[in-house]
Amino acid sequence: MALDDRKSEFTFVGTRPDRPDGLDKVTGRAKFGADMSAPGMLHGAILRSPHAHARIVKIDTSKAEAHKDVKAVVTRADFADVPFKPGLEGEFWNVLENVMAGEKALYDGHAVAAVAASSALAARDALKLIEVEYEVLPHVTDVDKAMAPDAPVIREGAADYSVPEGMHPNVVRYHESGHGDVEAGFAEADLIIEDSFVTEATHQGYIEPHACLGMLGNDGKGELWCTTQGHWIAQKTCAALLGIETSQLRVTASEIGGGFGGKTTVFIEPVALALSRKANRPVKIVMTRSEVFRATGPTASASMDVKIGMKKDGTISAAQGVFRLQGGAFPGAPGDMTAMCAFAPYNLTNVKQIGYDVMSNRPKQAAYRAPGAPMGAFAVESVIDELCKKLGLDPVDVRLKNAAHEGTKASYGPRYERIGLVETLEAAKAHPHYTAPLKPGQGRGISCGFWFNHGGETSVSLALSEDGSAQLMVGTPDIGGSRASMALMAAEVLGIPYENIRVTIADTATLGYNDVSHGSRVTYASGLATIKAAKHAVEKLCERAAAKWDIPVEAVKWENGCAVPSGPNAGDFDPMPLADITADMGRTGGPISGHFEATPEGAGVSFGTHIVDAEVDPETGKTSITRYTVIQDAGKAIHPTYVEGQFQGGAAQGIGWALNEEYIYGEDGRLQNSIFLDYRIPVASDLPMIDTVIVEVPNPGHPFGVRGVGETGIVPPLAAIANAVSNAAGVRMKQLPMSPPRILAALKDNNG
Amino acid sequence: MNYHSPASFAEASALAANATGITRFLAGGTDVLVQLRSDVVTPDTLIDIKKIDGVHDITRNADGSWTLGVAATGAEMTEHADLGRDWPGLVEAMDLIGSTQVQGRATLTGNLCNGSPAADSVPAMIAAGVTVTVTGPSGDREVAVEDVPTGPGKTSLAKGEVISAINIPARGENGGDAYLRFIPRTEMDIAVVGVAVNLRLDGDIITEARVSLGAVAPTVLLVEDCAKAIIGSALDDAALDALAAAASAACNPIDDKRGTIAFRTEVAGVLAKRAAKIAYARAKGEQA
Amino acid sequence: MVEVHLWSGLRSLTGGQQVVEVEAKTTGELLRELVRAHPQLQGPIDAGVSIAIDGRVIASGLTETIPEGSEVYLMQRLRGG
Amino acid sequence: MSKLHVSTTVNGDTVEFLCDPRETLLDCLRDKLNLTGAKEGCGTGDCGACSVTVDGRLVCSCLVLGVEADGKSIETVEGIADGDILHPLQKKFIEHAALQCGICTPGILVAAKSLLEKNPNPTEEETRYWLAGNLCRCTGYDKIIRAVMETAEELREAS
Repeated sequence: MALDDRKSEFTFVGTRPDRPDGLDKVTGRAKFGADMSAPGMLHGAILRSPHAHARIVKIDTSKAEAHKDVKAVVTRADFADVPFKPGLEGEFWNVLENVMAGEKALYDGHAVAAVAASSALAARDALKLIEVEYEVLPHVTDVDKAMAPDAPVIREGAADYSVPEGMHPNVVRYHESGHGDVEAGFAEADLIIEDSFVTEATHQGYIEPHACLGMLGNDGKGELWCTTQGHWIAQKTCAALLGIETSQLRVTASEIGGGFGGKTTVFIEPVALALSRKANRPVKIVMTRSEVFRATGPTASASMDVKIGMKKDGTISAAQGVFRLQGGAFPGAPGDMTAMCAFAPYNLTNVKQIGYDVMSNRPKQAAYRAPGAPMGAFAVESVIDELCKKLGLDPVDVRLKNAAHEGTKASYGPRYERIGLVETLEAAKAHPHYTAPLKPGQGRGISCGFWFNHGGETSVSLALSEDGSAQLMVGTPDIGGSRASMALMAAEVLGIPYENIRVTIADTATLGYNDVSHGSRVTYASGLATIKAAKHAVEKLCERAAAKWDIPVEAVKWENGCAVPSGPNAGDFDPMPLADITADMGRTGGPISGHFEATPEGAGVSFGTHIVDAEVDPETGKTSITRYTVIQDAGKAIHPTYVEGQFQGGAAQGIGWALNEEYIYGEDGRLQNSIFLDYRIPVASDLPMIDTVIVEVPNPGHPFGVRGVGETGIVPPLAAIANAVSNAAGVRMKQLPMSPPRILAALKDNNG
Repeated sequence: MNYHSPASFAEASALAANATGITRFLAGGTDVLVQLRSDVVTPDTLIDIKKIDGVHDITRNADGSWTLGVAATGAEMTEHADLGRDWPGLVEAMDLIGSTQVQGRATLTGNLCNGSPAADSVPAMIAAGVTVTVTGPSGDREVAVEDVPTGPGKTSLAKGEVISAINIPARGENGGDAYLRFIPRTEMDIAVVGVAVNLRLDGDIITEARVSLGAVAPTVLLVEDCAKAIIGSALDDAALDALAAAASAACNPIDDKRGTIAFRTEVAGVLAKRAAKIAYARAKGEQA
Repeated sequence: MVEVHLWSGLRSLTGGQQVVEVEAKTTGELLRELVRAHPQLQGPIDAGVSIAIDGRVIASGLTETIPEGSEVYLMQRLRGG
Repeated sequence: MSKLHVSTTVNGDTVEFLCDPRETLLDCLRDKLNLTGAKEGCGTGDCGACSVTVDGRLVCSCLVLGVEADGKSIETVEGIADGDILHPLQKKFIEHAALQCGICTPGILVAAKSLLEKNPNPTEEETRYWLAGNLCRCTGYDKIIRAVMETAEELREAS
């Protein structure tokens, strides 16, 4: 679309006002998923498979149904018949199968039945009355084992067209891309390093468990309140899974207690609606933490081989990688994304990448912040670090030498528009952190990271009130302060104070379709639509002013919140403030609103560079992170404080992934650490302050230059920390998490 | 589930003796409630002992020994300056359990009765020579802490028996204790290895020592060989190496989600040395 | 004519071709012509594709113009967290 | 078993409710008293989102039974502000963007208030360890710790 309205001088954008929902959130007033209730409400609970892989022979619900407090019991038979298709073409089937098991339980924690009862305790007790007969089947949870010839088959026919012949049926999607001639490139190299890397699955770890309140009548009309990153996808999916019309289900997004990609699909929402339809009463379901870990979105685990050739001067002559990702018992592991992102920071003549999407007996993976990218960066940036060390080269200089820039042919195909990788590397080199002395036992690591960012379907409306204030309706749930950014952008265009704009996350009945709050798209896409909607309102404001002054509309322009004559020839009129125009708008032509809807194209890719210092206790293998600096290109920071917050949060999650977080499965295929005690996310005392540097290389695809910032921040940490730990410990760590037992074992192996 | 809040230990004991099914006593509840809510253990009878007089008291007796009420929380222990001066290792061990919030509820008694081999306060209590008073249908008896746990989740307490007091010996002269544990994070984890050392000096020479290891066997261990390795020494490098070797040799751990056999065995020795140095410095009256 | 670079995984659906030439002036035409030339591409296109025109990623628009001589890549639809 | 009658004080108000002995104080606050400020993030005392004080002592309300609240005085996030006047911590959290999604915020505010009442001059390390039982997944804690430390400084200067 034309971006004739580009702007680089700002009044409101770039300031740091209080967020509009701040008061609600510090007083306990904000309503999150589990905070809603309804008259006559029942409580739902879900029975889950204790087996990693089992045929469901029989489910006897009669005792539960007979219980006086139980009002409904549902199994798969209570959902719509959704057609099965291979790969991601059959995503509705995949989601349904995940929401409620069909013929087989596919992982420990897979839902097999659900009850609605008059209290939460009664619902939980009633689950114990449901008798399920299982025929236990062989299972597999490891990605390499799941690809082996003797692996149990999760589901025949799940592979799509992309998978080469002869592969195990658990390999369901295949990706290959690149350019040049890697063999020729390796022949030019002075040093080639080829190594294998492993990352374990981690969970998004949002503190708010999934929760919803659903009501569905026999007339096919429904209401759903839920914590979600995207209520339109919830609406569409629930409607498909229940066999009702999409528009008849109104979905309202609650305040959301963290998502990070994990709340981009549905789990309990269709179940609550199915129970409600059967009981004819509202049903609330709130997951326990253990259910969250066992049955919602972890990220994929990965096994990777990377080979890079470098010349003595640091030029990368060739790079190739094979990335095998396991995403649970369904297609969707982002092996393609891992492959495409892995080498994306570099200007390479010869590059080749292969990605596999592999099924295993684990929960269906969900997106997690730049899905797929962190794993590949870990492998690639570790190898680059090792090459730098062996060739005696500075790791920032080598990255600068090879860095992608405008016009570079990306490893995944197209050429880059204006990008800011070089600027982040230069900022890293200039940052005092990079040259600060290290204490004995400490090591420093750096890494670059890349993420695509996303546009997505977006619809925004803005309505002016007679007193000159504005209400802005956006469709992307606010996960990290986006209402503040939207209000700032609207204020910038309208020229009225930030505080005079009320931003609401509209429900599915009041706006057109909006894609999920994911892909770092909210500030970019909803922001772009907000700007356009505000411009739309400004056009109408100018029309009214022109009519009042009786001059052509072309002779009116908008400046600092006022209509003004566009030049001396237009006439001599005092500026007419917005509130003067809206005051009598009912009498001068009717309400003034602005609207914009589109799928904005031009999200603009994003790069970051992280510097981290780690200290390793050589006697116990325990690591502490002593200093951390995030440098990332934000294009234009609308509310810099929240941009910093995204950088810091991404780094913290990366620290958890690198050091301690992992899904641990037993021989029996059961998840062993489904509570926060043993799934170890970083606590306050684990972390240092996290310094940030916001680089601003404007995105040509946004009127204010915005690039998404939410996801890129988790791409560099795994490798940056691995490089720091490896430098501190004197031994290359190739498996995440780098837990103390792994580090101590590596130290022992290294010493003797 | 039936909930009771008796006014005396005799009443508590009688309730437990006459109860059918599963009985649990509720002190801080930081383990009992977790098990209840996750359906691991749903007691038929829950006996809340916090309404019994004196259960929060921390008392220094005339002979310098201490008596703690069974509901004295970790936070109350940490806030008690004199207790911390006498038994810093024991107080620190208790303080390591869980968050600030958990400290507001968790008790030594609960940590002991939960029967976890990884309980942080238990090695420290054993090293310190702590005993518990047990009230039962036939009256009171005094039991050494090391004799209470019999296996993971199991204790030697009989039906109807309830711990009614914690007895900590007098610190005495030239003594010091310390507890260290290994966890992957800085807080909020269960010990992968725990080591408590309590010793007494005559000049520079260790004359008495008790060393206890947690999370390296089905129950918390009191390791004679560790004590022997340092008694008679001034904690020189040879004694420390012998201590580490004895600690590692005593380990009989498992591989689990929290650590490997090799890791636990190795780190038990490392922590034993570090804890012994702290206890030694404390016994000498130095800051540690 | 527009040269459309496909990702390698699609070769099995285009008789081994990784670059396909089609007559198209807009993104919509391009997708239509791709399917006309290689009907098996319908599946992957339905599953979601983006089109990169000289580096700008078009996720959905059917009316984006494709300037003469531009570099065009078909890419799998991006997903985010 | 029939329900038990509990009489207690919450944020200064005398309240009564009936509860099953298995229900936690958190369940009772949220479901019976409609005080949904305290959140259940884990139910095992590992996340701190349900933090409240009982007789002035900071606890996880998911690890306290509703019946144990009988005769006690409970303070929740809803009681931190003095009417429409925000507590300095609340103001500072908004100003510093010490919250992103806001789900951990009620628990962190209750815990931080408890810290400052006990220790008006905490070091960064003391603040981090005091709040170690309050998980935040969004912020990396940086802005939270800064907000608490700065509030402490302001309160010291004001007193």
